[in-house]
Amino acid sequence: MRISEHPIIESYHKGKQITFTFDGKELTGYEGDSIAAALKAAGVMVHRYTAKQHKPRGIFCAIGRCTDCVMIVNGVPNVRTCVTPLEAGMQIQTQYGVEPKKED
Amino acid sequence: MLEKREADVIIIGGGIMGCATAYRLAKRGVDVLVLEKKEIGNGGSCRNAGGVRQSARDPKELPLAMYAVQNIWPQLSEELGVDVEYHQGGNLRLGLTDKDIKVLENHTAKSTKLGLEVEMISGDEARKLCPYMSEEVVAASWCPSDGHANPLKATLGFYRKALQLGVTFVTGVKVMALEKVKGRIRKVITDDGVYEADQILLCAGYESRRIANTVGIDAPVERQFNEVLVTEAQPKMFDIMLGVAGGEFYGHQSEHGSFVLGGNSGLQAFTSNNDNFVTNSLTAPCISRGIIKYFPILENVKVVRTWSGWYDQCIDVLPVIDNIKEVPGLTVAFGFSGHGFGISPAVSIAVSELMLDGKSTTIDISQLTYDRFHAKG
Amino acid sequence: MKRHELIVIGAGPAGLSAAIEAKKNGMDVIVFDENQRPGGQLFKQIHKFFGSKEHHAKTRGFIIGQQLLKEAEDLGVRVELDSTVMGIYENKEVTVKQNGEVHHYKGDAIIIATGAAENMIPFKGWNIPGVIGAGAAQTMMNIQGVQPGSKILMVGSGNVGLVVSFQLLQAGCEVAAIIDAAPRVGGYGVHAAKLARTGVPFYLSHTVVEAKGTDRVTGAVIAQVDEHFQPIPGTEKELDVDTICIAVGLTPMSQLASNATCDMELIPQKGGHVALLSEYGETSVEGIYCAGDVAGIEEASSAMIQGRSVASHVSMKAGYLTEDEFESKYQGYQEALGQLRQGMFAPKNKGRNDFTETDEGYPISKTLLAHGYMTEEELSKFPAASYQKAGIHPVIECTQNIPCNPCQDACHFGCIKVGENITRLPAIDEEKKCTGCGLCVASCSGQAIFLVDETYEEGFASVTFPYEFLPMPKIGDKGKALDRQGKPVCDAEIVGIKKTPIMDKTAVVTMKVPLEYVHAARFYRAEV
Amino acid sequence: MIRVANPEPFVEREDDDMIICRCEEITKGEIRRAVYDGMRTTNEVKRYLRSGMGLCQGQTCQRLVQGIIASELKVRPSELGMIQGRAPVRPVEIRTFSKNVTDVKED
Repeated sequence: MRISEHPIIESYHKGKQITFTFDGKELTGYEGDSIAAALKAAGVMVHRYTAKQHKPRGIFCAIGRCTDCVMIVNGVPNVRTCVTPLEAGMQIQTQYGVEPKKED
Repeated sequence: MLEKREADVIIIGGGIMGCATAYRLAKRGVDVLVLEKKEIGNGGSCRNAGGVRQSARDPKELPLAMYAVQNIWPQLSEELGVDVEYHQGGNLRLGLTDKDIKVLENHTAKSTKLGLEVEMISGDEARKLCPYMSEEVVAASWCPSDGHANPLKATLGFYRKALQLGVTFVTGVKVMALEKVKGRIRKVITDDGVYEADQILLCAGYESRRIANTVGIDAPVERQFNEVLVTEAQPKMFDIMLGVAGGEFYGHQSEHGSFVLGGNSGLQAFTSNNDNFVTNSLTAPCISRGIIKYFPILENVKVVRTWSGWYDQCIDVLPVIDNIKEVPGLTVAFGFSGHGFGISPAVSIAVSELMLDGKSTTIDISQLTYDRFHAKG
Repeated sequence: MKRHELIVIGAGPAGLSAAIEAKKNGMDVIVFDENQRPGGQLFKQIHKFFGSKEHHAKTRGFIIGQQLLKEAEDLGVRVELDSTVMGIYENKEVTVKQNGEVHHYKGDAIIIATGAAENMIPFKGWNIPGVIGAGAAQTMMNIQGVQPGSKILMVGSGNVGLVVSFQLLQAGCEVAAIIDAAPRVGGYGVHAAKLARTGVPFYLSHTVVEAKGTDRVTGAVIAQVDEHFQPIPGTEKELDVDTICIAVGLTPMSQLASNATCDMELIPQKGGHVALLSEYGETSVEGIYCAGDVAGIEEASSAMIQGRSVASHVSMKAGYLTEDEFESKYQGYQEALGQLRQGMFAPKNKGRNDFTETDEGYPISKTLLAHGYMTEEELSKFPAASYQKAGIHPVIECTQNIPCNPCQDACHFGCIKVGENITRLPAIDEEKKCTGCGLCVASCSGQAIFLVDETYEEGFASVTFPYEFLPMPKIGDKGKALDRQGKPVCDAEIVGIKKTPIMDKTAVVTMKVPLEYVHAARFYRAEV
Repeated sequence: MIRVANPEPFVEREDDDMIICRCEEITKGEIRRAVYDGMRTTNEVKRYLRSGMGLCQGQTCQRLVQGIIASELKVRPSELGMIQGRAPVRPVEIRTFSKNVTDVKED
């Protein structure tokens, strides 16, 4: 959930509202969001499923170190969503191993 | 505290040659002690791109390569109990220019003469085998029985198996000199005291020459510096081992999905701090440009690390594998010149036979003797 | 190749301070930072810092960040953002990823100021989405404006765990519990106390054994540990949380130093692998230095001084300072660092837990260490905490030797004294008058100063306390007064609110409580 | 350091399936087993298992892996050596690497 008012922080340096897609679904976020923050605000927890054990992973360090939050962004896998700024029209997909979900 | 100072055989060098030979000797009941300066496999054994290749080899060492591919690699994972990630996906050596084609044709002709199945194919045929290649590739040599494996797991797999068979390893010990006793090799002088054995195998990569010199043995071997870059994992694209006639890069996609690609900038050997395995800032860019030329599809793939290592380059780019007659009891196996990994399982058989039977009967290594070096003209 | 006299890697507190110092001395300096905004982790720190006035005490971290940035900008320090240093090569060559290219730079000197990364502890289910680092929680709530979760278990009671827990409350989240495997609260007692009085429970000698859930955390199982930190079967307790936040310390992010072939060593007191440094912060590779957390985990205030100290050495070597000028600067910085490195929380005392009394000889509260708050009995041993006099007067519940003294300057009448040694406990000068202005209350970074008036009204006393939450109470509001462990003790009515710019968003709230609860009531909760 | 095979059988533990290296999904049990199999340093375990060789290059797990090796071998983690920091310290695209600028541009 987004924080609407805060006792200490006056503003979060957000730009205008923009739309992007997550697994084909249209979602909204703000300029100035990281991809991870926009997804978190939209309630998305699972960023990817691991290669070996197929286990879900999401945000962990949120500063670009741990690489757990990687997803497929505009077709490119392993993009660290916590340090990649959200852009209008971005196509974001859950990552399975290092690929998008295979069509059944 | 456990201590062992004496054995039937002391092996100097805990790389893949040392570990694999220790395993072979132990299998034949020999009491073996391996001395290693740093960690197991810290030299070229863990610092190579994993090629298991017969094509483009000098005919003199081709028997080792062919024996390894035909008789050892396919079963090695099972034999060691460690998945060495061997893939026999073939080897493509790519050419962009007429000059490249000449180089490829030359190697192909030589290898074919020795019975290796290798052929020249067109750029389009190559792209059929590996559809990710750029249109610039005009020709290639193709050896379907070549492949690649994981050098880290193979080295440590041999080490583990040797341990299980009773071999003792001592790491963190630097060999300073060898000494003879009554005309035979006997003592290994180290920074941790003296070790003794009836027979000694010297397989310490580029350090071998320094150690051999202490008993008056020399071979024209120099160390060469090389660099490799490793990418993030990618979806499985191909199993083929790659090389290019122009030498810009070589490597493969590993079982893990990452690409392991070596190459050089021509400058890497001149960094002065190479003992610390420092890479040159210009090498990875150089390899990257090479990759993009041949595989533009990889341009968005991220490099996660670069590493470097030495190999022991012999004057004729071939190893020295021999019993040293001048120093009875001393056997050497070094000078692998950057392509030792693929033949290492076969070398270990040849060396173990040299040491226990006096000669290598299974594989012909008669062209790799210590006394083969002569002045030009 | 592009060459600069000094390349600084990292635009956090240490790096920016180093660049400022070097630039002031006349050097040609460039700073690279991989992030889009400078300031390192400072911009996530919305709490007021400890230290002395010279160390920016009682200033919030992000404001210190703004001040540092402005200082750097005014001096014309070149800070290149979105510029990831990829490697350090021979002859102090640095490769930097900028605009989709690799740029090669050379520095006559390099200061590595890359900061730290968080430690993690593994437990069953620690990979499930919803288990996050404390730094991640800060990034989400304080930078991105998104709640990291709604009900949170905080693992770790060091200063990071405590500060982030408080920030979670400020962001509107619920902190279900703070746990620590150690038997004592690791961070400052005052940080713990300000959480305890809101009702957050502390479980010391507890560890998290499992995160429940499949696609997201749906609960946490904690258990008590024995003296070997092993969970004791049968003590498991399940907490209803959706987020588990890990705050178990930091590790120096020293990969670049290792990459540059500096001699490294694992030094537990410094938090992990660090380059071996000379007294001036130089590594084994001549001209390559480390400053800030990468040199050993401390905190931002010392990182800023270290940055300046190291840069003054670089400036001297480059001929911009004479040896004498350097010596005098260096001594000044060392003294400042010395001040911060005193007391029971000094880096040299890391891992020690055998302090039983303060420097002044007062017994340290066992309840504070075990539960995060102090009993009235324990507070009675501290003169400033049990101070009584007719009319309004301060009560200072600061009971550990922490390097901090803003309270001393806050009172214009000189009522509060810390003295030269900033880790001394504040003392109240009974001769001096208290006007009840509340500046001391707002100035205390630990929120440990209260104003008490036992003679407020017949049968009633007033208690004034710092308040940094929303919604802000209004005069006339009625609710419950909470004690130091967050338990409602009596009815309370809000009778005063002060919010002035100098208080910097710490509201000073006064509530009226029945006289008999004057020593118990320390916080307020609105009736709902 | 002298190394011989461990004569005792490998003993499994209840928490062996816990992931330690998050990138490469290497478990505590695999690390313990690698030590049992003869791996004695951080680097050897890394080479044998790929722990610390994933996308984050060991930034999260190095300490944890060392802790497990140290407790198996009953030594201090500082005796196990460390993973060499290698360029690039963050993942960098091949395309980016291919465009390297060494000349001096006027600012």
